[in-house]
Amino acid sequence: MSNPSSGDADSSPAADYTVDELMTATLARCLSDGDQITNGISSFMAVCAIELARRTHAPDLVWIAGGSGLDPLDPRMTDSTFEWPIWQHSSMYFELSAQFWDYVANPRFLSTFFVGAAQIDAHGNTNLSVIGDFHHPRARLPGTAGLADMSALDKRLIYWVPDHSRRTLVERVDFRSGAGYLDGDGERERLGIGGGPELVVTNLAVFDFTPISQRLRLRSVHHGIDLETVLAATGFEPVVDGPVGITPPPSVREVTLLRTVVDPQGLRSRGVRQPREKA
Amino acid sequence: MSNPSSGDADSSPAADYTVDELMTATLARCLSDGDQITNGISSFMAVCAIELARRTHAPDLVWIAGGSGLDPLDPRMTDSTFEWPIWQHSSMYFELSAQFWDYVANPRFLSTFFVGAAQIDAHGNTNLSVIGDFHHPRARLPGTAGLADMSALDKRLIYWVPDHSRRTLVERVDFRSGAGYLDGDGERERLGIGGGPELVVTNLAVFDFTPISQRLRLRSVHHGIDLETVLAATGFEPVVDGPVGITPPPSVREVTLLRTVVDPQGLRSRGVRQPREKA
Amino acid sequence: MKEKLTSLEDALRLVRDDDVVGLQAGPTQCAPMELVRGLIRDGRQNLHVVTLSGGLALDWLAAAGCLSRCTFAAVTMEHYGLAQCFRQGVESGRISAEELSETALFARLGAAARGLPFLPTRGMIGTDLLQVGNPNLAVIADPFGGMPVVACRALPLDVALLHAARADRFGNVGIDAGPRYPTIGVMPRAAARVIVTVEEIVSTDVLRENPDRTILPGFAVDAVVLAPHGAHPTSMFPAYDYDADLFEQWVACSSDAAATREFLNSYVRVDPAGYRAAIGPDRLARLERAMTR
Amino acid sequence: MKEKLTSLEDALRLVRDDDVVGLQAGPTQCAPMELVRGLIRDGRQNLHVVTLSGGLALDWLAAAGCLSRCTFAAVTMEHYGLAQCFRQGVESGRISAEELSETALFARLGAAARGLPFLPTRGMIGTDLLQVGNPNLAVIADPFGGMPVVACRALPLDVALLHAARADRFGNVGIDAGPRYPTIGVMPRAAARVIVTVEEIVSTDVLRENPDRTILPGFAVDAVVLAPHGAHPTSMFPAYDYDADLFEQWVACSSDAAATREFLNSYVRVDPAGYRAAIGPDRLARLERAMTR
Repeated sequence: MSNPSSGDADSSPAADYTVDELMTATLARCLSDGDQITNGISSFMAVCAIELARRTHAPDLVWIAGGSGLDPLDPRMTDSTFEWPIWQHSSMYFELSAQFWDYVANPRFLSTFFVGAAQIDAHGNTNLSVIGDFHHPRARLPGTAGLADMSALDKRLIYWVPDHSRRTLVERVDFRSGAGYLDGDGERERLGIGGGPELVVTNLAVFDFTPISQRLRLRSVHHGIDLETVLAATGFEPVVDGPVGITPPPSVREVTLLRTVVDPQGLRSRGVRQPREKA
Repeated sequence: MSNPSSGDADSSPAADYTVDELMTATLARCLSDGDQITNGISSFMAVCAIELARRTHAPDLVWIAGGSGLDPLDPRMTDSTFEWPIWQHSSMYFELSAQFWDYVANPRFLSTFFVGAAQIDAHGNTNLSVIGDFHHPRARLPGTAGLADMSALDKRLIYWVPDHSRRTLVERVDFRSGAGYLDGDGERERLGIGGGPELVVTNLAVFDFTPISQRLRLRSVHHGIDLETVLAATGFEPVVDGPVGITPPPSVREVTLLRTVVDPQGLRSRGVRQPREKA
Repeated sequence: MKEKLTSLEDALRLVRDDDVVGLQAGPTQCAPMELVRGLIRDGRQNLHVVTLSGGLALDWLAAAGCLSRCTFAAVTMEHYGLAQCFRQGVESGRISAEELSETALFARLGAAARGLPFLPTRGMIGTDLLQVGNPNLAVIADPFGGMPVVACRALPLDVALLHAARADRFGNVGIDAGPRYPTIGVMPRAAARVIVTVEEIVSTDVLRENPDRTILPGFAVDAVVLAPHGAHPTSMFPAYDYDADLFEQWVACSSDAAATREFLNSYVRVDPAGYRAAIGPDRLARLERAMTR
Repeated sequence: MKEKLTSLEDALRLVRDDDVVGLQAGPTQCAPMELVRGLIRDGRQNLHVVTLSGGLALDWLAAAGCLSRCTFAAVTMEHYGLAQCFRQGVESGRISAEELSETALFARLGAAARGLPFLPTRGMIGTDLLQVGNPNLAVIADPFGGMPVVACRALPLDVALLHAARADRFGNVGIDAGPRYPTIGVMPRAAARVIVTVEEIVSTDVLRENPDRTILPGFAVDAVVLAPHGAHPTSMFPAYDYDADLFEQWVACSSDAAATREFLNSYVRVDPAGYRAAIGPDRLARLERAMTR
């Protein structure tokens, strides 16, 4: 399992790839051999990125599939990312959630999380709880699940946004289900929380965070997307403090692995809005 | 296992019995069908009492043998009361100590404990820690183990004392490893601790506790022991507030079960000082 | 050991109106659905349900009007989207919502289980979950001079509802090699009464073959009910998969009041025999076959 | 997955002078004795050992002068009486003793494991363990108005030493059906470094057959050492019994300085091959046979 599996070993950039493949490869590259990672519900892209990293540059990556199955053999993608097909051939079972948190809460383990959320704001705070007032919500969302914990526990957070829009990327979230950099300028650190959001990978662009103000900073736009499209689709003004590059494309090998081995059904593209090419 | 096993069903008082058999039967009678109980290390008499109760009046008694094996089949007495022969055929294994305490700390479960200690005092406090000063002890004893917990957790405590003497029954313990009634007069209740010591079964006599002052009160002396012997062997003045009876003897059936089924090796008598008969 | 095996009817009597009910459940995983249907059939009112991440069970209870309050880390149907009836209940104010992080929920249950007034977590710090006036959370100082923690007040349950693989008549509950389902460890210990439905009743000797797979001792269980496919339509690893068809059928109708009523009458307000007939043996067999090891 | 299998020598280098060392041990049960002998052979100094209820291992470490401090709920040889060398070390002031209740010890380790500054217990209230100036215990109020609790300060370990049935080369550690030994759950998570000796090295596929019996994930383990009979003379259920003869031999000499030195030289300050030769294969085989299932 820990050996890179078969597939085209061509590391040259792919000419033909979809935005979900680009996003997945970008996420995969955030993981290294020494990481331990897990995945929550509704996390196809994260699971594909983990499996892609295991099969390419990070064969020693540790994965607790669905919060319960350690290092599963040949996980099968199905409609759920929290069901038995992904963890049926594991080397250890954790008590779902309970024992799992015993490891997550430990600063030595599971330092990286992939996070999806209904809203992300300019300081990387996230909302999975409510739109409107908490006690009288216009929309009751699923709830924070593990996000309120992992975002407060010194972890490195990598966000994926399948639908980059003024609705999902907002100046301030309606409710902070997950702590990003709060109001920035070191507020997170002053509360004694280490780690924090590191990268935001959307279907249009990639952001990181400025060091002092701790706001989203545009790092690259995807091939075929122009800067104006990104800015128009963002509900706040992201920092643009230098030349904005093009997001490095996935390699031929990464695309081939995704299409033929990791996720032949294409579940990773669920919910991903395909951006229109510019004219 | 839950059926009373074979053995002489004669419930008439035994004419021929040893003091360890008397003590064991007295302890066994403290247990009822609804109890859940466990045993610690060096607890032959407690284990024999539990097994005797299971085989006589309390077939539904729950026993976590050695803090780890639930309801073992035909436990085998060996030199240790915390090793595999007593828990090898169990219906559930607890994580030794850790998970076990999850149940003990719950007020619904395991309400009764048998306790042995190096010293017991006039208010039922117990010492397993040091003789002399804690930081510069004359004698370093094994340590409190589970006693500091179970004595503070609303449990009913039943003490057994195999060697009733002015050394083991003292006015005030050198160190309170276990909470009895502290200084009495409701101090235990004021600290919010329920339960408490209920009975002290020694090789000479049986004590309970007075309701207000919460001091040891002589309830009965064993057959052949006179009151003066008990008082002379006790390092404080126990309350004697009425006629002192003779400890009810074990039944023929109890003695037979102990000798032939529960503990044919006689491990229950370890450390029990046989009292001298009076002339 | 005391007999704990009983009928579904008698077991359901252990759940009363206004109870705080712990419900083992994941979005699609192993909820005690036969008990949930029973509560709805019996018209239980005003329940406060505590769940880590329940989905369908919460939506059914909300749809049937049994639910007045919910303490949860998530209520979700995962890939089937929001639990619409639950969501509408909260948005309309009929259901009050106490949202907690997962460590906070475990801390509240763990404190109740261990007779402690609270347990601390470092989760939730920086989030708005600490800003909504939840009286069960309090940020307190570390007496040793370290960082403050969030004290999470003990949440005692009146009753816990679970589903598992097997039990003996005395309430000892066994599982197969697999993950232990969320909250199965702590919920029963936090509860005054515990009801477990199981796929099969076995002799204690069967449990003695793998005593480390006994996850609940009989003394902590009040009622055991035989309920084959008792988790359906949620999944029960490694016995059967969740029933995607029934999930889809529910999701398709759960935003419409009339369709919801009809679904509840056809699939929920029916007794176990009626339910199994409505689902059909072929479908149950297919869900068992789906889980090839 | 990363290779964790290493030699005893390399593993022992992960333990340094002055370390806080977590030691899995019961009075006669399953201590990592091959590691303990290695520490003594290597002359490790000034160790602060944390144990729930260790016996022989503590006595050997005390006898060899490796021990300067011990945090424990009990140090006992059960039916073999007191651990005489440990006891003398404490009475003479050479070893400082931090005595805790079992829930307090688990709370201190649990807090360290979960990155919390403390965990509370209701144990010890009313006892003198709260009256000896232990700076790691503090009675604090319940912010919700209930009874006060004893906050137990996190006790991070530099290194944890464990023995178990089997592991793969990647540090995934498996056990047999049986009780999990004291502190095997929490100690490794409370430690910065983890060393596990095992009876056998197996392929990961063997662990995959019973993944619920994997009790430690490889990512939490730093070194795995093959050490057949590595718990001897303590017991290893269901593989072998404790060695009553060696316990008795130690107890008979441990109150006499010269006899103690001689014992240490014969049985402790020897390498694994020398140790097995000193014990003899017949005796090891007899201890295996003793444990009939």
